[in-house]
Amino acid sequence: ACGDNGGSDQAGGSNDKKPKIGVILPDSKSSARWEGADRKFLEAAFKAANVDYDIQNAQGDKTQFQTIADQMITNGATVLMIVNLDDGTGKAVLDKAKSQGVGTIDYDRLTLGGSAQYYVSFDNEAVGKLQGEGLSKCLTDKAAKNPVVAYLNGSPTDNNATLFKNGYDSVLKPKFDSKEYVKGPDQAVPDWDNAQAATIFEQMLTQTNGKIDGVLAANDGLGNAAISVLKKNKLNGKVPVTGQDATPQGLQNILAGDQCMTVYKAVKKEADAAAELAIAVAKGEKKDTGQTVHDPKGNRDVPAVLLEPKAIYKDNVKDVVADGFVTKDELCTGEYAKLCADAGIS
Amino acid sequence: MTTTAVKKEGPAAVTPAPTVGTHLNNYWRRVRGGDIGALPAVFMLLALCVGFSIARPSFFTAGNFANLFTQGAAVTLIAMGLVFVLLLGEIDLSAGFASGVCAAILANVVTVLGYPWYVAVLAAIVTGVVIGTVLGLLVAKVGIPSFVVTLAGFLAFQGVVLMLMKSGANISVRDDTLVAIANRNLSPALGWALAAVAVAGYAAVQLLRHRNRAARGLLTDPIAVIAARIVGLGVVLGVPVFILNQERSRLALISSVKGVPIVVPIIALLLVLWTFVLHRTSYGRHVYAVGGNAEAARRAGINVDRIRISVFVICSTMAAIGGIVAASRANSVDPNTGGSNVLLYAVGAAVIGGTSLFGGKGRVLDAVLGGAVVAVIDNGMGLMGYSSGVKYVVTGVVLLAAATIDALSRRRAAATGTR
Amino acid sequence: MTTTAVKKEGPAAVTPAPTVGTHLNNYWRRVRGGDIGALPAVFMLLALCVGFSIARPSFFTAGNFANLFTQGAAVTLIAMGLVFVLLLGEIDLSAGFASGVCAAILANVVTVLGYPWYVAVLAAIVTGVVIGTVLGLLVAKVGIPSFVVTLAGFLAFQGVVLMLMKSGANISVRDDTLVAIANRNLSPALGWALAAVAVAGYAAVQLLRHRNRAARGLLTDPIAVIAARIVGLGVVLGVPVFILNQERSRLALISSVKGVPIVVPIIALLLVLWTFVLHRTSYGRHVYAVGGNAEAARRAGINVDRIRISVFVICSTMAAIGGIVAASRANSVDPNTGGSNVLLYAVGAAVIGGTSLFGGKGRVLDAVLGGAVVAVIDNGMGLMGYSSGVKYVVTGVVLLAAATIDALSRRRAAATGTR
Amino acid sequence: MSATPLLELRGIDKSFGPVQVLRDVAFTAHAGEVTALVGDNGAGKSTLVKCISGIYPTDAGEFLFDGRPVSINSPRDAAALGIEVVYQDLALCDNLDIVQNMFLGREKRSGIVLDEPTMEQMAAETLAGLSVRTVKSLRQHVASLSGGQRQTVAIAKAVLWNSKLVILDEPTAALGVAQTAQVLELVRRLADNGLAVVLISHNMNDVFAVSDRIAALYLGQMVAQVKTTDITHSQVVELITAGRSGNLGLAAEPAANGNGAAPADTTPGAVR
Amino acid sequence: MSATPLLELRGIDKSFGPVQVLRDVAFTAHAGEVTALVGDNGAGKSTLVKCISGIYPTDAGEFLFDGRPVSINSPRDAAALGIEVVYQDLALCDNLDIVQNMFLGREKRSGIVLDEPTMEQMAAETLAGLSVRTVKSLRQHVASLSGGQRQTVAIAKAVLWNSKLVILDEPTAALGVAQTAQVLELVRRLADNGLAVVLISHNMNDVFAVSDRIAALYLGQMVAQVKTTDITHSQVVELITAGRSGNLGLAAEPAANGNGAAPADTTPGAVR
Ligand SMILES: Nc1ncnc2c1ncn2[C@@H]1O[C@H](COP(=O)(O)OP(=O)(O)OP(=O)(O)O)[C@@H](O)[C@H]1O
Ligand SMILES: Nc1ncnc2c1ncn2[C@@H]1O[C@H](COP(=O)(O)OP(=O)(O)OP(=O)(O)O)[C@@H](O)[C@H]1O
Ligand SMILES: [Mg+2]
Ligand SMILES: [Mg+2]
Repeated sequence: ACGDNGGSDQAGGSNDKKPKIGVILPDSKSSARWEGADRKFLEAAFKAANVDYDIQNAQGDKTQFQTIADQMITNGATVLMIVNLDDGTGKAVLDKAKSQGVGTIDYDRLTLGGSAQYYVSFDNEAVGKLQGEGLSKCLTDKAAKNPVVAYLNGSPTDNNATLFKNGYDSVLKPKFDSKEYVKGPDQAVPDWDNAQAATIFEQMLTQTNGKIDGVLAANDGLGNAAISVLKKNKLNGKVPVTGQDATPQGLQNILAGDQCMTVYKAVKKEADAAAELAIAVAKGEKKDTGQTVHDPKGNRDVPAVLLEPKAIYKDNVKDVVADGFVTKDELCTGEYAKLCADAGIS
Repeated sequence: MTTTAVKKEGPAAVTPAPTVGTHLNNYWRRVRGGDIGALPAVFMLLALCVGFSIARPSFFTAGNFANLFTQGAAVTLIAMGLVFVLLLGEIDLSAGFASGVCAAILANVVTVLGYPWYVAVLAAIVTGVVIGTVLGLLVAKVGIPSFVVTLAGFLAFQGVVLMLMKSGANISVRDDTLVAIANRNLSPALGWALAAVAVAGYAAVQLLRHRNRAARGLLTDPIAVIAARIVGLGVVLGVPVFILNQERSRLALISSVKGVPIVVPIIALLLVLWTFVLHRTSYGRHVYAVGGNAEAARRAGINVDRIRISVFVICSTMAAIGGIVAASRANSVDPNTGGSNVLLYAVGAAVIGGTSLFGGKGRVLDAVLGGAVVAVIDNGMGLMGYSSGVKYVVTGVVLLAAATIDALSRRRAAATGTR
Repeated sequence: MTTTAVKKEGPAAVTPAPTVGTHLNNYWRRVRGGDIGALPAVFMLLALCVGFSIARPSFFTAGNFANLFTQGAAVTLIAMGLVFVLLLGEIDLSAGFASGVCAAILANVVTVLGYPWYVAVLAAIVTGVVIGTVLGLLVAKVGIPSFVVTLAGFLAFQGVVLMLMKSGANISVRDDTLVAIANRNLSPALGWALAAVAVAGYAAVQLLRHRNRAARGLLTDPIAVIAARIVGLGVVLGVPVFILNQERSRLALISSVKGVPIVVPIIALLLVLWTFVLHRTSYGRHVYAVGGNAEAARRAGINVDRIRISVFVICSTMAAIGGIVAASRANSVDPNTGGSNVLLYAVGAAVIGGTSLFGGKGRVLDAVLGGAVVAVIDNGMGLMGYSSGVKYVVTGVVLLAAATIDALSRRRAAATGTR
Repeated sequence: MSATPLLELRGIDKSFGPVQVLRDVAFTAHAGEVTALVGDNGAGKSTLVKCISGIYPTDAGEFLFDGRPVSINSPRDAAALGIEVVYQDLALCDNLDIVQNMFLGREKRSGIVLDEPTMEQMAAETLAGLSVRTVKSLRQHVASLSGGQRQTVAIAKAVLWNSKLVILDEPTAALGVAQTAQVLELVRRLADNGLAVVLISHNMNDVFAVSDRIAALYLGQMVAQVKTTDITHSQVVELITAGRSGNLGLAAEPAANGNGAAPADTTPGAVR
Repeated sequence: MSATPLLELRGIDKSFGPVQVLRDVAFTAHAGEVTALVGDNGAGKSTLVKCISGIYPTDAGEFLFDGRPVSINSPRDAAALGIEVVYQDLALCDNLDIVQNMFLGREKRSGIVLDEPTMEQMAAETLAGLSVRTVKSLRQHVASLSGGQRQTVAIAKAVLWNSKLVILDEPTAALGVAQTAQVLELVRRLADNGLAVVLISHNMNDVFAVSDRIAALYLGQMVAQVKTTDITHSQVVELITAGRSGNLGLAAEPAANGNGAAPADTTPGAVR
């Protein structure tokens, strides 16, 4: 597969061979979206455009990530679309791809200092902001006075978790400073592990003698862990909990009133946009995205497609179903059938 | 060679039963000589509890005490199964994800397919048995080192969980019975009743044994010592039941939370069951024999392969039970169930309790005590409110400190030559 | 007892040097008898390579071959250090994160503090030595089981990395020399030169040994066999150098990529060094002795504690080197460096290569061969394009299949009683 | 004494990798007799025993037990035939106590529960019959026993069962004066009770004191199997050390080389 | 024979947990003499040896070496004093070969590299002197050796060094006729070369054949240490089995109880 240097003159502007797009997803555990949604939608888009593709998952392992990139280049990929695990490996992979004349796209996460030709993403800090705003809305709804807010952050080794936290901190910190809210325990959950999250939250509750009035959980899985502990203490529904990813479980918790909100990222839109760009790059076309994002480390403006995440409360759960992100079958099982009907999901 | 005729000695004299005094004296000499059984682990636990109580008074509350049990339950259950594998000098790296697979099966059967809880539990346990059989066959019959077999299992089961989860999404477990296991409590009266039954049963066994041995003229422990043991067990069971029967709800008027968590009698029952199997049946004897000297066991006519397979079956089955408890506690199963630190914590629990990685030495009680140490550390650290990095470091240091207490108290054993 | 006078035998007859024929014959009988050294691991590797080449032709390209080395380098280096610990029947669970800590130190020194690369490398290695010393002291002097000590290390170092990373953000490594280690290649000429030096050195050692033994009238291998060995090494080194010296860039005109990756001679050098230490120095002899029978070693006057400490130092130092290579390959260090599967893969590499977890049996070469097996599986699986779940499962199954080849080819050993 | 031997081996070969340890060994043991198996260190006595008890597979050869051909593939097969062995490398489980070791693999039970009192009683009686006086407690781990005490436990373990053939590989090596006497007496008693006993020993006095037949191994070959009354002390020593004595044993070196494997060119004794 | 003994022990006590194995033991070994240490199984002979060689710490008692008080806390201390021991539980590394075991802890080197040829040569010579004829190769792992071969390796290992005191704990237990003779000859030769030799054996013929003095242990107490010429065979057997013989050994039971530890109430011999 290697060694064909049939007159390519420009990086990205590849040969007359059929385009082949390699996609590296980051992991399968931090969020259900990668394997559950992105893979599905990307596959659909590539199939529709009738291009070759190869989608792999690095399982949160940087070494794997680089290995996969090597393998894709070996396998003759003409475009590499990566969700980096960190800037270092991301840059190493992008640089290597560039030197081999392979087109590059940063998907969902911008590799700072990297050399990707395009960037397609949801803004992770914006996700965090929505969570922060959602929690304060729910606390206001509950008319809580000086509520104690606990943080259940994502994995300490996951840079996205840091970005989410920056987002919700930017909303909540001013309220802590103004003494409107009281800052409670603030802990990260290793590996986004739900079982550990339950223990950690249980200890937060013990530590504060049960005085937690709102939980900022970084995703639906962590949220569900917190809810399971609240249930055990018969506090569920009384303490608002946030989430992310609009998983069926999270949406069910919202319908049941145990969770106050989640953040829905229309992955299909992101995937479609990315696929479209990738196909264009593979064919050597230039696309105008109309937007750029500044990379402070590499000091350059990267052409970008940016999508908006959306906060989901009980009243707009139906939007997620309408989008086809979650099917009614998945969501409205058993006891939830009635709740679904109440929420106007048909 | 002189074959001087030496008169044959009569059958061994049966020495008279020792008094309470000599019994205590002997015990004390054994302890000083380093033969100290569960003492170091108990010391460790006490030291940890005192330390945390001082650092965070909220550690020392009925509510936290109850939390401890449910937090440590899954790891303890997996560790109990691992003890069997470790007794043979083998290792099962896949136990963590095996519990994840079983939990995923449980969740699929009960939530996705909608069967009743007992079908799901059965399916999970059968899965565990099958996994254990496959691992055991590969180790015993094909002859691959257990580290490699279970490393392959560790990888494969991780994938199976992901596939069963339809690539990453959690599956909720909302069945009331299942959720109750790790989240509800026995009624206070039932708690007392169970404790009473346990003490009575223990007393009956002890007295029967005493009568039996005395009738044959064998050495027996003085009856006063037996009585003391029974009373001791009463205290060991009674105090926790009493504490757990306290009200621990924040909103006692609206909703009451009290009683012994349901997992506690489950763990206790399994502890008694497996201890019985290991110490009172020939199967258990053979497990120790194979672990101590597999060649000697083979020469004694023990079917070593069968023993080897069986311990993997027990281990994976206990992992299945651990997975069920984990699913119950989290009200859901995610692709990380049984992953992350679960395996290392479970093996660590067994080793901290005193089980050897080289085989032949260990008890199921070790897993429970070691599991308690791990749970206390986790629980206590959760109250300290450190940032992630610091928390990891302090956890490591506390674990080390606890292990040092243990090592130093076992020191004497080496010094006196009794190993 | 009859003390019949029996005439004293003369000193043992020195049997004449065997011919090439008897040598080959003996070798074949040894192989049939199950004493097969590195053969199973080599079989495994071949089977894997053939399998993957059939499934994905792109597996069998110069570019992929080069990738293989850099992909497996860090795990192999850590595994090489672990062999020492395993030889003593100990375990080092912290090796993975120890490499992370050392890498983090490296990155901090070179990027954050801005010192030159050699200062950073030195700092990383010194960190490794310190870590190893502390672990070793805790195991040997305090007497805590190594599983518990290094489990504590596993936790603590994870935290240390996080703290060194200022919680979550990663640190880039952009120093040219450091980046070169895992990302650049030797010039083709240099590659050939190094291979030639290695073969010449080997020949010199072999011939010297032969002369020395022959001069004393001791049994020697026939000179033809020695010549065959030297030629064999020449082929084993020459073929990869030849392949790696092929152009493997897709844009050869713009940027040429060829030559032996720089990590390869590093690994080769360390392999030779540690093999020499284990097999040609009394220190190495003592490591095997302590691993085989610690009590016998103690009675022979070996300072067992010192040996025990030293292997942990070696292990952590090799982990530091592994960490440096990992940092170089990733161009950065993040809080997960040395985490996830690194440790299990490294231990697995050693065990797959043939090192025993019970001590006394193993070679540094095992780590390299086992590391190659792990790297080939990873590399090959990367070409297959499975989804996450399936990939985990297939990886596990392939690992198992490879291990089965190994187990079956070792089968005979057990059957003939030579274990 | 019955005409058909209880155990008969024919043409046993056994190699460990390149080293052939037993070549074409024939051996018989009769019920009611003590057969002494003698030979120099490394002659192959223990290897032969381990072949009989199913620990090692043989490369070639036949086993006849009670006249019927049998195949013994594991110690369990041997035990099923009624063969009990005391191995030279005792093979006790160091992590178990004396009683547990003695009953290993054949625990007494009542229901599924181990019947400890019965086992303890039986163990105490058997050990007392072997002059064991210094064992502090039957519940002591065997790891803490003295060399002679360990050996006594291994012997007691083997004689506790109703077997047909008892093989003892150097059973008295570590025993004291009184204990040795007891064991020899026991060996005689077992044979008198109709069992076949095979005794391996380097002590010629013991051999002549209790054995009915003597079989001599020399460098893996069976050089003679004769009645004890037909041979003298010094002849046995000669057989052991040189492989021949008068007209017994291997054919003389220069004379008959038609023997096939003349010792001169098969001697594996060279120390490299 | 020098007046000050090379090794003198006084008042050695040693317990394992609740069990006292040695009580108030005194023992001397003189240069140029073979001292036989005898005693029943479990009397405490091996324990005494392990106390001397630093394997077990003692609870009480003094060590004098060459008249100077010394403290021996580890086998290394013992080796530094010039004490070499052949242990009853041989303690060889099964994963090493014969040469490696024989030179363990004192490898010959040239520079930092092991000098294998020299070691192999020295080992071959020493073993040949011990009548080892069946060892196939010096590069064989000791795990694959026969019982007698293992024992020979252990003995060869101990006599390879220039030491002052050699202790042999039942060195001939597993040896054949010829090998036993060689070892006894070696023992005598060592003593004649001016070394102090301590020989533990259950074989009275061997003891009387080579020893100059006999020390008898009975249930952990030293009951007599006398010249071999001053005692008879049967007296020694009596000392071993009963702790007394005529006016030697423990005071008679009913008579003098002032002895402190009369055997009647200290006997730990009851089998529980
Ligand atoms: N597993 C093995 N591998 C290789 N060689 C072996 C093995 N076991 C035994 N041997 C060799 O076979 C020969 C016979 O050993 P065996 O143990 O049968 O001797 P033996 O007659 O019992 O001697 P001893 O009187 O010393 O106990 C010896 O030379 C020994 O080195
Ligand atoms: N580690 C130990 N723990 C407890 N008891 C022990 C230990 N080692 C030895 N003993 C006991 O001490 C006593 C003396 O043992 P020792 O090995 O010294 O006897 P010995 O005189 O060498 O006997 P033998 O002639 O059988 O070798 C025995 O009763 C033995 O059971
Ligand atoms: Mg033998
Ligand atoms: Mg002894």
